[in-house]
This record gives sequence, C-alpha cells and structure tokens, in this order.
Amino acid sequence: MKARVSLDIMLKQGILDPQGTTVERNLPSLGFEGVSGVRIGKHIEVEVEAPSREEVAARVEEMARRFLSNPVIEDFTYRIENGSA
Amino acid sequence: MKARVSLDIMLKQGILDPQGTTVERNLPSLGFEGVSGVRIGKHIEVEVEAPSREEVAARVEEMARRFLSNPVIEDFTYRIENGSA
Amino acid sequence: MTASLDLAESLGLTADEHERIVATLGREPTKAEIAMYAAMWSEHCSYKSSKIYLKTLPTEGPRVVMGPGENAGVVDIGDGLVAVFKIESHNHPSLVEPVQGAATGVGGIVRDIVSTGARPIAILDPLRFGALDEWRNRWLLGGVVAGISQYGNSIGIPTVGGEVQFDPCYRGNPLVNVLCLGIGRADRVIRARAERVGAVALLFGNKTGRDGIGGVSVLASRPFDSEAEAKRPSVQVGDPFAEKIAIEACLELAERGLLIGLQDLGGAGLCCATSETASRAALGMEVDLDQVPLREDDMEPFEILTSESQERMLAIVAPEDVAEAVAVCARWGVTAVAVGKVTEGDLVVNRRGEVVARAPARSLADEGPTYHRPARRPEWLDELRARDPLALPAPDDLGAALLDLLASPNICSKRWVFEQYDSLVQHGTLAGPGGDAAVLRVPGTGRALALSTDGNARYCLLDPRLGAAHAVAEAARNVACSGARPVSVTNCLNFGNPEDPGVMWQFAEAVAGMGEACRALATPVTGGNVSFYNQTEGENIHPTPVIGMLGVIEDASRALGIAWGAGRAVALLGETRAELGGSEWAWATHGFAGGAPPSLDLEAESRLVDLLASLAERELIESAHDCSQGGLGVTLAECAIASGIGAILDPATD
Amino acid sequence: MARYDGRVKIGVVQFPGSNDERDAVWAIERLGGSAELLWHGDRDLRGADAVILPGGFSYGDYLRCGAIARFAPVMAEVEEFARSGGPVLGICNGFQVLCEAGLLPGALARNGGLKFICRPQPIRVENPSTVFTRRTARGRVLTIPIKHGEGRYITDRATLATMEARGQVVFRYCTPSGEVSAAGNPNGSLDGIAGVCNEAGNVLGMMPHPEHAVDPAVGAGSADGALVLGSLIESLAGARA
Repeated sequence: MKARVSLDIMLKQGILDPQGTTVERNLPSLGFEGVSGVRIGKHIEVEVEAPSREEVAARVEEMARRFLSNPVIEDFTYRIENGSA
Repeated sequence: MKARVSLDIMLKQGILDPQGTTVERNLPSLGFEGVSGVRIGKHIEVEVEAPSREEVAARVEEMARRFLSNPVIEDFTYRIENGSA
Repeated sequence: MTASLDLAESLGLTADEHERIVATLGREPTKAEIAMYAAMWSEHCSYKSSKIYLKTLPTEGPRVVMGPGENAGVVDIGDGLVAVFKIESHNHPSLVEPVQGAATGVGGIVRDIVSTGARPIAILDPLRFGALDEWRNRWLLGGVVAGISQYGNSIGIPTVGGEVQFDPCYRGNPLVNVLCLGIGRADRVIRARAERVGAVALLFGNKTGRDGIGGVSVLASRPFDSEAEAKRPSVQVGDPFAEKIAIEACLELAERGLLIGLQDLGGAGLCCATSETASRAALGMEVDLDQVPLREDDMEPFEILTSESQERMLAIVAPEDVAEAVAVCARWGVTAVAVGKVTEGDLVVNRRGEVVARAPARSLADEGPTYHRPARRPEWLDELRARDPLALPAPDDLGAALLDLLASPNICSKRWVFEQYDSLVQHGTLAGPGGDAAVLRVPGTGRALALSTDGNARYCLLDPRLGAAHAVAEAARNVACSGARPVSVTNCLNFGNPEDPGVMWQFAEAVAGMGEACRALATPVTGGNVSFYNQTEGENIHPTPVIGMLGVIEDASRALGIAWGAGRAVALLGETRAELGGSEWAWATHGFAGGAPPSLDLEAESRLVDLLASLAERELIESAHDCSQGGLGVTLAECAIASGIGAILDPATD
Repeated sequence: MARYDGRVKIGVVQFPGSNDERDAVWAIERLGGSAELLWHGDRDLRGADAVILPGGFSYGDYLRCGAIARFAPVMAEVEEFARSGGPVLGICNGFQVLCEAGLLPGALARNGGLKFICRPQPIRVENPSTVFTRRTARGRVLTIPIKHGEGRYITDRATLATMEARGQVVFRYCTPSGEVSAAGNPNGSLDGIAGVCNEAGNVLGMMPHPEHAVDPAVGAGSADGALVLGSLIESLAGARA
C-alpha cells in the first residue's frame, strides 16, 4: 500500500528554541495579543510504499530516528494520513 | 479559554522545495526504499488565549496570513489541539 | 564515607580534593558548593594537568598589553589601538551535534574577545575530521561547516581563513577550533575584574536553562522523566541573533565607559564568571540567584550556577551607572538584571532567602589542584621513527604524482567550505580564505593585520617537540609571506587522555618545542586553550597543537598574496633537503607515516621571516607563498592556479 | 531642513541583526554622498533623500528573512516615502524586507543548493533607466559579490509577465560573458532574476551587494558596485540641482 505520512520534528523540552522565543517576544509589537508558548520546528510530508500499515509505521520511525531528526536535541511525532490499498 | 494550536506551513504546490528533493535523493543511499514525495516546511505550535474556539480560529488565521506564512509562496493549515475552558 | 564525598567523587573530584574543600570551608560542602568546585576544578577550567607546563611558555613582549589569565590576549598595534585575539576548541559538543556544537564554539570565542571591549573583525576555523570515505565523517564535516556558516554569518563577523585536515585518528573525535580577532582602543581595554567594592554584577543576554549541565546533573534531586534527559550531553543550541544584539550592547556599554569589568559566561557558567572576576580583584561577591532570569522555573541552585546556556555576559558596573547600562541593553533588545554586588569577603550565593553556597572566590578560581601526571615516551614511537620514507618507491610519472597530491583531501582547494562563509562584511578583508594568511585592514589606519592558523599532527606524532616548533615556524612564515612581521601567538592544544603517560609526554614535549620556537621568533604566547580527552574508542588522537599567529603590516598597500605576475622571476628561499618523514606525499600516496619530521633551524627561520617582511616593505617582491604540506611542486601549482599564469622552472640552475 | 553641506543625504536603516549597514554608510561616503544610520524603532527618516535597507540577518532571519523587520516602526515611514516616489534600495536582507512588506513583487526562498554562497557574481543590466542604473547600459555585465542563503527569487508566471513588460526586472545573474543560463545562476532564481524594481521604478531590491564592490582592494576586487550607488547619488544630486 502507499500511505501519506506527516511528521513533526520539534526541539526537546528545555532546549533553547531561538526562533520560537524571538517570534514570541515580537508578536505583541506586531499587534497579536494573548499568544504564548511559541515553538517552531520542521513539518515533513512523505509518501511511503510498504506492504502494511505496520510496515509503514516501522519504516517511518526508523527513518525519523536515524536521519530526519537528531535524537540528541529533537523529538518527533507522526501521523499516517491515508492508506490506499 | 486557552487553546494549543499547531500550524503547518508548506511551500505552495509547484514551487521547488530543494530541501525536500535533497532529502528524497539521499534516502535510498541510507537504506530507505519506497519513500517519495518528500516535502519539508515549518511546524509551529502556539498557545492562544481567546474568549471562544471561533475566536481562537479567527486569531490564528489572521496571524498565519499576515505574519507566520508568506502567502506569495506558502500555504498553511492548522489544528486546534485542545481547548480548556 | 560522608554523603558529600560520594557526590564529590561522582563529579570527578578526588578524595584529597574533597578534603581540601572541607579544610577551606571548615565544614562539609553543600551540594551547590560541590557542583561549583567540581566545575571550577575541572580540567577545562583549572588546567590542572597542563598548568606546570604552560607556565614555561614565554608570555612577555614589548607589544603585550594583556597575556594569559584574562579573557583574551591583548597586543599593541600602534595608533592607540590594540589587537585582541584567542583560539578555543569545541570538540566534544561538535561530535554530539555538529551544527550546534560548532555554532556555540564560534559564539563562545567571540564573547571572549568582546569582553575586552574590542569589536570582533575576523574569525578563522581550523577543523580536523576522520577520513571522508566514511559517511559519518562527511555528516560531521557538513554539520560543522553549516554551524560556523550560520552563526558566524549571522553575527556579522567575516570568516576569513582556517584549514580543513583529515586523518583517521579524528574519526570519533573531530577537532573544531575557532580563532577570533578584535580591534579595541588601547586606553579602554576592559579587564575581567570586579574591581570595586559595592559595584553591581549585571547579568545580561539569554535566559538561563539547563544547557550543558552534563556531568553535574547527577546531583539533581528531581527524577528524570526520560533516560535520555538523564544523560543529556552538554549540547547547547546557539542563538546568533541574541549574540549579535549582546555584542552591540557590550560595545555601546564600553564606548560609554559604563564598564568596570566584563566577562563571558562560558564553561561553568555563572559560577565561573562570578568567582573569577571577584578573585582577580582579590574581592568577593554577594549573588542572589532569585534575580537570574530562568528558562525553566524548577531549576535548583547548582543548576543555575553551573548552567552553560549561551549568549550571556556578566558586567561589573558602578551602582550609579546601572540604570543607564540597563537602558542601553534594553535599546538593543537585551535583558539585563542585577544579580549581585562586589564585597570584601567570600563569594556568597543566596537562593530564596537562604545561603546555598559560601566559599572564598580565590579558592574556586585560582587554587585548583595542580597535577604532576606521569609522562613517559611511548614504546610504539621507536618503531614508527625507524621506518625510512626514502625507501618508498619514487613515482615514475612526476606530473601524475603532483596531480594526485593536489587532489588529495588535505591539499585540495577548500572553496566548497569557505564559500559558505561571509568573508566580506566590515569591508576590511584585503586577503580572504585560500591564501597563506588572512589580511585585514585596521579601520581608520594605514595598517593591516595578518592571521594564520597552522598545525601538523603527523609531525607531532613522530616528534612532538619538533612538530610543535614547526607549527610556530610555519605560522610565522605564512604571515611573513603576506608581508607582515609576526607579533604574537595564541594556541589550541588538542591532545588525548592525560591519564595515559604517553599523552602527557607528548604534551610536555610539544609545549617545550612551542616555547623554544616562540622565543626564537620573538612571538610571545598571549593565551589559548587546552583540550584533553580527545579519543575514539580509547584510541588517542595524534597530538595536535594548533598555532594562531598574528602579524602586523605597517603599510597595508604592501600586503602580498600568493598569485604571481606574468614574466616575473621565481626564487626559492631556504634550503631543500631529502626529508620525507611525515610528509603528505608519503601519506597520500602510500599511507605511510614514519621517519623523523624535517629538521628545523629556528635561527634561520627567524632570519627568513625578517627577510620576507623587509622584501615586502621595500616592494622588492610582488608575491610570496610558503612551501609546506605537499612540498615545492604543490606550492608552485597553487601560485599558478591562484593567478591563472603558468611558469617554466628549471631546478638545475643554481 | 537646511542642508549644511549640500551633499546628498542617504538614510541607512539599522535593524537589530543588520550587518552591512556600516559598509553601506562607508561606501556612500566614499562616493561623495553623506549617509546616516536610521534606528528601526524611530518613525523618522531624518530628512533623507533616499533610503537603503542594508544586508544582514534582521531578527536572526528567524521564521523568514525579513518577516519581523518589515513590521518595524521605521518601515511605516519607508513605505510612505516609497509610495510618494522616494528612492528606496533594498540590498540582500533589505530586498527580502521589501518583498515581505509588499513594496516589491515576489519572494526570496532558500537557495537551490541549500548552502550559503559568498563569491563575486556576474550580473547583467536589464533596465538601465532607473535612478539606480543610469550610469550603466543595457546588457552590461557587472561583477558584484553575493553573500546569501535565501536568494532564490520566485513569483508566479502572470506577475512575471507584467514585470517583464514594464521593465521591472533590473538585473539577472549571468556567466562572465553575459549569458543568462543555468550555469550563470547561483541559486535557482526564476529566469536568473537578481534584482527587481516596483512599477514606478523608485524602489529597487537586489540580492548582490554593491556596497562590497566599491573599493577593489577588498572583497571581490571589483568596483562595479560604484556604478549602482553612484547612479543613485547622481540622480539625487541632479534632482535637487
């Protein structure tokens, strides 16, 4: 089957996110109130060809851990959007 | 209420995504087969304080259109994760 | 065994060091005190294994304004100006996360220069990696260069030189050394001293988080929610924008004369900056951790004190100037908070109304242990030295051999690397990357400064003393080839595990050789850095002392490059001998590393350097190029490539 | 506003994170104009005859290059000045700020090769009749250094067509011999575009750095940048003569 998967790769909690902090600090001066906790990371969309949904998940996890993210400073989450037989 | 919102900002279809293509080209050499259509953009998480869920959505959309994305070359989608009253 | 001894030992303090702490304090140390001593008495901060050798180096000279022991070396360059420069290493963080490890290496050395009140005008990056046929080393190279590019370009300081070398010994331990040069006013050099009782300690820059707490984190009394977080290595994410606004704020504070003292928060963070500035003025400091802006609210005192969050500075300001200083910082978008006051007594640290640490600043900053580690020449060296490079088969086709050498990783063009660096900002770069030395205009004068970084680890493997002397001599020749007179040296000493007697022997010999050469060439050492424990799965790297040499060109219009002009005569200065020991040809062609390094006549080197500078000053030569790695053939080829003009050479004529 | 020495005065905006603002001031003064830094937080152009938005990494280039800088208080004045016909030159980061502010069409995205590039770059003059290019000629090749990581110009086909028709494409990347081709294009920009102006021609954005090609002793060893900055100074002096 061919599944569209989307991953979000964010810096781990407690690790400085310079982009997030700088954007957050400047939002009020741009006229946007009541916004906090800004964190910015990567969104990756891929199509994965694999025998089963479990296979798709396994391949995505391995790819995320070994290549798409750096486990030392980043965490990742993923969603398998649709699976066509 | 205070809601956690996550946005995904991607280059519009048809606009070259060099990061995505480079990652896609390198995946086979690292042993990952059957992966295609790699596209890489930004994932942004924010907390929005607003009277209602509709208000949260309106504020997020305005912020995304005017600041968080560049409408000339980017599209955005967003999800309101949880809303605490 | 008292609880505090267990904790102390788990942080690398020995039993007798713990005993000395108990004697100094007259009681058991608190958890925060143990963390402070462990950080301040670490190899990185106290130089405990290297101190006895480093103090043999020549550090005096007519131009030296500030030598080792301060934030950076300061040298007089005339016109009421000083050059401030230093080199540091960020090897271990770069192995774990290459982009951020290298980026924060740039950030740290730049803050050392800025803390003397000087504006940084140049960065050089000597880098060393394992062999390129391994994917991991290509990943490390790409990451380190990207980190230096992103950070250095963003803070607006041109990266104008350095080197990239490859050797299998660096496979699990890349060397990321970064040199920074700044220009300041001679009458306004800022020292890292908390000079005046009652002065206020102002912390400014980024918030403090749990970055880089590494080993000390074992002290944490809260449970770690994940195994990864428990052993999170000392990785910090750099924020070049926060650095840029902190630099501009610092320079404006200095210009307005608001600074009594200034120090970067680097290794051992706030604990180091407070204890060192107080100790240098033989005073104490009262610190209130409640004032420190935190990134995470549940941080314990020991974490706040030893955090190595980036882009933070400690300024010592007179009470009446604090308001203006805070306003200057705010104008640049930098938060500045008073966290302490200079006192007569000890360094006293308060947290939520309670004294969590009290110790004499001097004992933390200046009374660290001094080790006399055993040093012994390793036996494997004799076999290596016994090999005869002259027995290697000579190439039958010299042209092909030269082309192979020019294409080898250590000699080939590094344009792929330095084109990722902004080498133009500040409109002062007379000679950028790719030549013998970087040459930079001194703003507002007719002078220029030349800078070169050099180090040949293979020579040092074969003979650490001679190899280190060669590094100084080659750096001097490089700046002389640009028309400059060598003035002073900074050094980055990258070595293996000091607990291995062979490594300590290499270190002792290298420092001795460096000292000899610096004396012979009259280039005193104004500071530097020692990095031990560089090894891969227990295998030590080759001894790699890297020398940063500063030279002065009185008339910038007389600066030289390596490109020659058409129709010019080409002369070789100095003697050529049949010496192929440790040569790049033998290594690149036959994978051979053996024999003895080439001989070195320091007196002749000194005369050669003077001759080159005088020829340039009298405009008797138009270009010059140092003959080093790869030999004469490579040197001539590089001149031709740089100018696009060939040459007909007949070595037979004398 | 009395002009104390009659020299043309150019305001150079300084954002937090700008790097080439002092280089621009130095280059303008070396060419006989006078230049003054304009603080991003002040809504005041201090009577400048023209405004330069300099190169650098305003706000660290976080989120997008120029995304935050374009909201700076000074930008309200710059937009008004531009709309009233005042000359505005955006160099590198400045070009990105002008696009984000909607003063110029299109956007600057990450280089095709994903790497920051710093080297001398041949560019071809496509429109010699703006206040920034009057000292050049159509088709002339200038060598001006580029140093950027996000310089790939993008716009949609329809906008490009109208821009071409109105001569809004001012510079294109090319080979040393002046050929606009893939070989001469360092970052994958659409049709090799290196610089564009607005419809009225008084606002120019260019990725190459003319201020780093005024003194041939430094940087890229070329003085072609003096033709661009010199054109601006000359136009202003002429306008007031």
